[in-house]
Amino acid sequence: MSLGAYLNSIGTSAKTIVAGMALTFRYLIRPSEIVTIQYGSKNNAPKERYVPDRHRGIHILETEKCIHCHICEKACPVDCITMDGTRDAPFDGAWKGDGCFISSFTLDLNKCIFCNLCCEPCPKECIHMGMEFDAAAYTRAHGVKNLLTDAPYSEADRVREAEARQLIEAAEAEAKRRKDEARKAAAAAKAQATPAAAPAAPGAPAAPKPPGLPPPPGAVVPKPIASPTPGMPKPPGAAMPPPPAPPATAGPAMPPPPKPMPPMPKPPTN
Amino acid sequence: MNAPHIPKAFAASDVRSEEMLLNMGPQHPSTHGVFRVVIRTDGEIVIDSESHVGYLHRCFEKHCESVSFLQSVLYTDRLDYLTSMGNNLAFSLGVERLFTDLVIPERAEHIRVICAELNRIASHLLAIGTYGMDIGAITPFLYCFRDREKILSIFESICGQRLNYNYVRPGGVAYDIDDSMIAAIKDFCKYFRPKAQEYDDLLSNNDIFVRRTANVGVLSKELALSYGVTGPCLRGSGVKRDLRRDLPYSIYSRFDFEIPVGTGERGTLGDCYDRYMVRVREMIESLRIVEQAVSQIPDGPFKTDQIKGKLRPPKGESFIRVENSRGELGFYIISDGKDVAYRVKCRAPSFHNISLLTDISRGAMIADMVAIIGSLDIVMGEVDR
Amino acid sequence: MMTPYTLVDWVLGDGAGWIARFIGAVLVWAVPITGFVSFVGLLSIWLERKISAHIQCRLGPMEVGYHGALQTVADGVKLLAKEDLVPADADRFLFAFAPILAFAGTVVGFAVVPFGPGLIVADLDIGIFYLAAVGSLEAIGVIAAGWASNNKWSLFGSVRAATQVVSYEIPMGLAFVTIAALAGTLSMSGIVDQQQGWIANWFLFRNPFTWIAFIIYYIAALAECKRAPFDLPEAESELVSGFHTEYSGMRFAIFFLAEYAQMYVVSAVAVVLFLGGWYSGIAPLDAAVGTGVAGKLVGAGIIVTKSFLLVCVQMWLRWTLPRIRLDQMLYLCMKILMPFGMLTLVGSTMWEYYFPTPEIAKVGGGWTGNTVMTGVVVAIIGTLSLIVYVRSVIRSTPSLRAASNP
Amino acid sequence: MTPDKVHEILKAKHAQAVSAFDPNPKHPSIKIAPEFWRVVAKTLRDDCGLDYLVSLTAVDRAAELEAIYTLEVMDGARCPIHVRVLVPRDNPLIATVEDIWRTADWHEREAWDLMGITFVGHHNLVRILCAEDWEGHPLRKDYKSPDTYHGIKNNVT
Repeated sequence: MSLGAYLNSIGTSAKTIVAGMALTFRYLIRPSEIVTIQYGSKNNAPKERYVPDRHRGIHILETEKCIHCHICEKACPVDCITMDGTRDAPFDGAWKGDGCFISSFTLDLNKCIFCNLCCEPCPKECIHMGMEFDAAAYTRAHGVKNLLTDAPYSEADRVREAEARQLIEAAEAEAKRRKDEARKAAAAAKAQATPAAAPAAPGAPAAPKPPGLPPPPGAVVPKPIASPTPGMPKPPGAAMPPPPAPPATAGPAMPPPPKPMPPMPKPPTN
Repeated sequence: MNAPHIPKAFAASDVRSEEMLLNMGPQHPSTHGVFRVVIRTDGEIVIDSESHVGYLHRCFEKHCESVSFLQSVLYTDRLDYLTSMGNNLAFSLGVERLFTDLVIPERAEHIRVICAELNRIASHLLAIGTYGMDIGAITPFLYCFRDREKILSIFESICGQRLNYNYVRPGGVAYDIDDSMIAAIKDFCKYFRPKAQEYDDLLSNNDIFVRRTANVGVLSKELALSYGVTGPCLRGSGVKRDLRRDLPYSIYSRFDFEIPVGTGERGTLGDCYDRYMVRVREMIESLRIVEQAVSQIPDGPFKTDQIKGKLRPPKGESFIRVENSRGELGFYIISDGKDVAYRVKCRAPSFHNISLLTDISRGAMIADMVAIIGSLDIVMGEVDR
Repeated sequence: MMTPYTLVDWVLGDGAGWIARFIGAVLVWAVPITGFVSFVGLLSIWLERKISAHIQCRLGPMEVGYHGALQTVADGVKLLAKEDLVPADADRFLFAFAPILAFAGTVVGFAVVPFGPGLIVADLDIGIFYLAAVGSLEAIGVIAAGWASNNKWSLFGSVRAATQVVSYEIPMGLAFVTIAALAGTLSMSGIVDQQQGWIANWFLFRNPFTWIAFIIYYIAALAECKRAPFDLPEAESELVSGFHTEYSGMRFAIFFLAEYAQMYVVSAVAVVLFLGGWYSGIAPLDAAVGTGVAGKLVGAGIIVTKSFLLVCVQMWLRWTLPRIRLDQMLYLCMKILMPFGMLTLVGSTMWEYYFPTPEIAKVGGGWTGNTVMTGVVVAIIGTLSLIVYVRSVIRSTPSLRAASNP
Repeated sequence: MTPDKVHEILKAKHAQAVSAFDPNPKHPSIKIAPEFWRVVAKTLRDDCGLDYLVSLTAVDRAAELEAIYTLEVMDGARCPIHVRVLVPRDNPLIATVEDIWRTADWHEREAWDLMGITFVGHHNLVRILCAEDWEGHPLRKDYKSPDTYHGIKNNVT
């Protein structure tokens, strides 16, 4: 190796190392480049923020629409769906379907590969992939979900959370606007430097509040929705017991009694 | 014949006292999966090595004989789980080839190309990132994952999953893409081009990286040909072979792109650096294809209406290969007219690429061994099937 | 110079005998040094996490304490609670002893590292020599750990550590000798004292060759700490984790702590040798704080800050660069650093002979003609490297690169 | 190298070896008698220039086992040709071609492992994907998966 090549190789090394270090240094001093999403932190946003509409999470079953046709069961490549029911008279603990009674509808999440093949052939479009992605369980038995009772996340939840998100966003925007206004008012007050402007400044945040805007950030909790949206499935709730057997007089066409909504969307932390 | 096999070169009695048998894998940070190499070393020098695969064998081919064609598609996701779109595409093309007159809508073809190329970028990003990690640079790995994340987010909005897409199906694709997704893809193209320079600064031009990879693991053209190596590994040896141009499937013949080949720019032709650089350059070419496809995507149906009800290809055999990010992925599909395949054989590129490890790792150091395995860029899901 | 210099002297007075001084040193220093090592560990692990995270567009630890500041404490508690695993057929005694050896080998380095004017455990006359002697003690712990683990990968790690020691020690020694030749003393505080006054009196700026000496020392120090790009003994992608593959729980934590303490030691030594020690580089400021308690505290703050800045540079390097190979490591140390180290030694002493530093500069008198000349040379080198850098930037644009690199 | 040309060459050199030819442009295939396979393979590589063994597919055809070698020219026109070699199920012996195409090494091991075709002359014909002590050849149609393997129960029926 000639002396020139020797020195040149040292120069190349130094140069390229400096180039790399310049790049990493640029990132080091630019916190705006940080891409981390702090899932599960205290100021957590609803799950809607993390997953798109087509997300294939844990299934949701709209029991009222289900006709107990076993097509999803057959479509499943890993046999994780098992269902049972009857078209005859209602029996104790049965869930009301469309012209049938479902006694069980379980989903083995230990096997499920979230391929969406069960949802596609459904003639009534009553089984969907939901938004829930926390499928962790302590035992294998816990991984088996009863879609009739254990639905972790239903369509109604989804609507509620979408609304909650809107409320939060609106509240954030409102808070920001108020902050700006307060700052402006403060600046104005300072500029005038007279006590006459003083009442305007504290009044500023409250006065221009337009009607219909959500409550301030302290009260972002969305109000319970009075009634389920039509077509929305039964409200969920892991702790909710199966509905009592319909009274004998009720015909097969009678919808299940509306349940009161849980007052709040579930906190999306685990 | 079923007795445990110990090749003669690796019998303990044959190992000289200054040599050492070293078991690299199945659990090792740099074997890219459960891959095991038994290395006979003299100090740090690799004298001989023997590869053991099969730790991830899960009978993909047997599965396909018991589930329908549509259900088989999602098992292909799990072959090369970093290029699932390409696997779906290959299998779908193979099934479609069994039909005599199946017309795939234009929109579906464009979506397929976009997805396959985006997935190639994602896969190469991961290959480059993990390669940097093998060499010891951790930061490029995270930059690559940052950019790959954007592609995965696009895929998630298109088909709902980040890794196992089950999106390209025989007859078209599973769901249509809408304007917001097209906008996201366009945004990504704009975003990604300048980022490629960062990888050059951090890795490609870095002298330590060059010295670690140039002249290491030289894969000569002859050896590559005789082992049936394909993809970036073959192109790194200077062979300009790419099925997208040579045997165009789908609508690849309409797009304008280059095929980068290794030139031995920093060392010998066919060394690790060449294979690495082929991947870096291919990402840009894939980006060009994506840009062209996105700009000319037509309206129309996203899947053919010729397939109704159950997917029952006619009796026959078909063999299809597509240029996946690791090489030519082939499917030999034999149908006997039922909705379940009679036999499916998967010709996996990584299976070929890793089979020559013994030949190119002789005389390397252990640190080079890591660099060689990384530059071959294997995915064990595909090797073991 | 003959004023009570160390804290022990300050406490015991000047007339104490050596036994009293020894016991006094142990009593006075044991607790603060242990505390300081822990503090260094906590702070630098947190720094490492945050720097790596921000370089990599991440946030890093955010949950425990302010921006994860107490994450290391939580991890320490976790490591304490972990099962103490000893592999089958391991050399149990050596396996348990190796972390202690490595830790002790690092901590003895603190004996001659000053924390401020007079704040030094033992102001040995042979301070640098002592450092060079004990600096590699940690490697013995590492080698013992790899050997005792009964694991081939660990053995590779320890053998690599041994190889590394013989390669980086020589350039490092040459850098030491360069400074010792300039300073005329091996004593740490003696060396620092020659750098008082303006920033130009730092040995880094004393003549152009000391720049090279500084770079050589810093590279060798990286190797001594087993930091990337020289983390060969623990190369996690090659040797799994090298010598500490089999270690878990508190023993692993001790290795970890030793590594970070070592990083601080080498950085502090770099500060002492090249970067003015506890002097701020602004003569009036140093004069203003004096040499009393306030002066000691300010000096301690300055030297610790400077050292941590160098530690940060080590981290910055680590998160940028790939790892080099063993033979390249030997090549670098033996064929690049060593010749340049010799060149530096000869050049620096010749420079000192032909452009002697005036006595006035040696006691912090201010700017001198020598300094100006050094400045000119440095400016020329800086401009040249800037030109080279700009050229490389132009080269690295794809279109131009393609044109120039057929 | 078109399939027709390959067929011509083979017909000229090994007339009795070629037992069937299907020039279907989508899926050209040539059937070779197993006893001639090795010499035919040499001709295919040397005379026809088919230097790239794309894939080796083993198929269970009820009475027979079939090995389908998909061949191609690596550095030229792309047109894979499928060469079929059928061997009786009770004595499936095919000459190895691992020294002709080195790809065949692992592929023949795979075909032996999963389908049970013995490649005579292979230097290292051991299981590659299944465990070394696995019994049976899983891809055969009459394969029954074992109930237990090293004490691990197979609860998938």
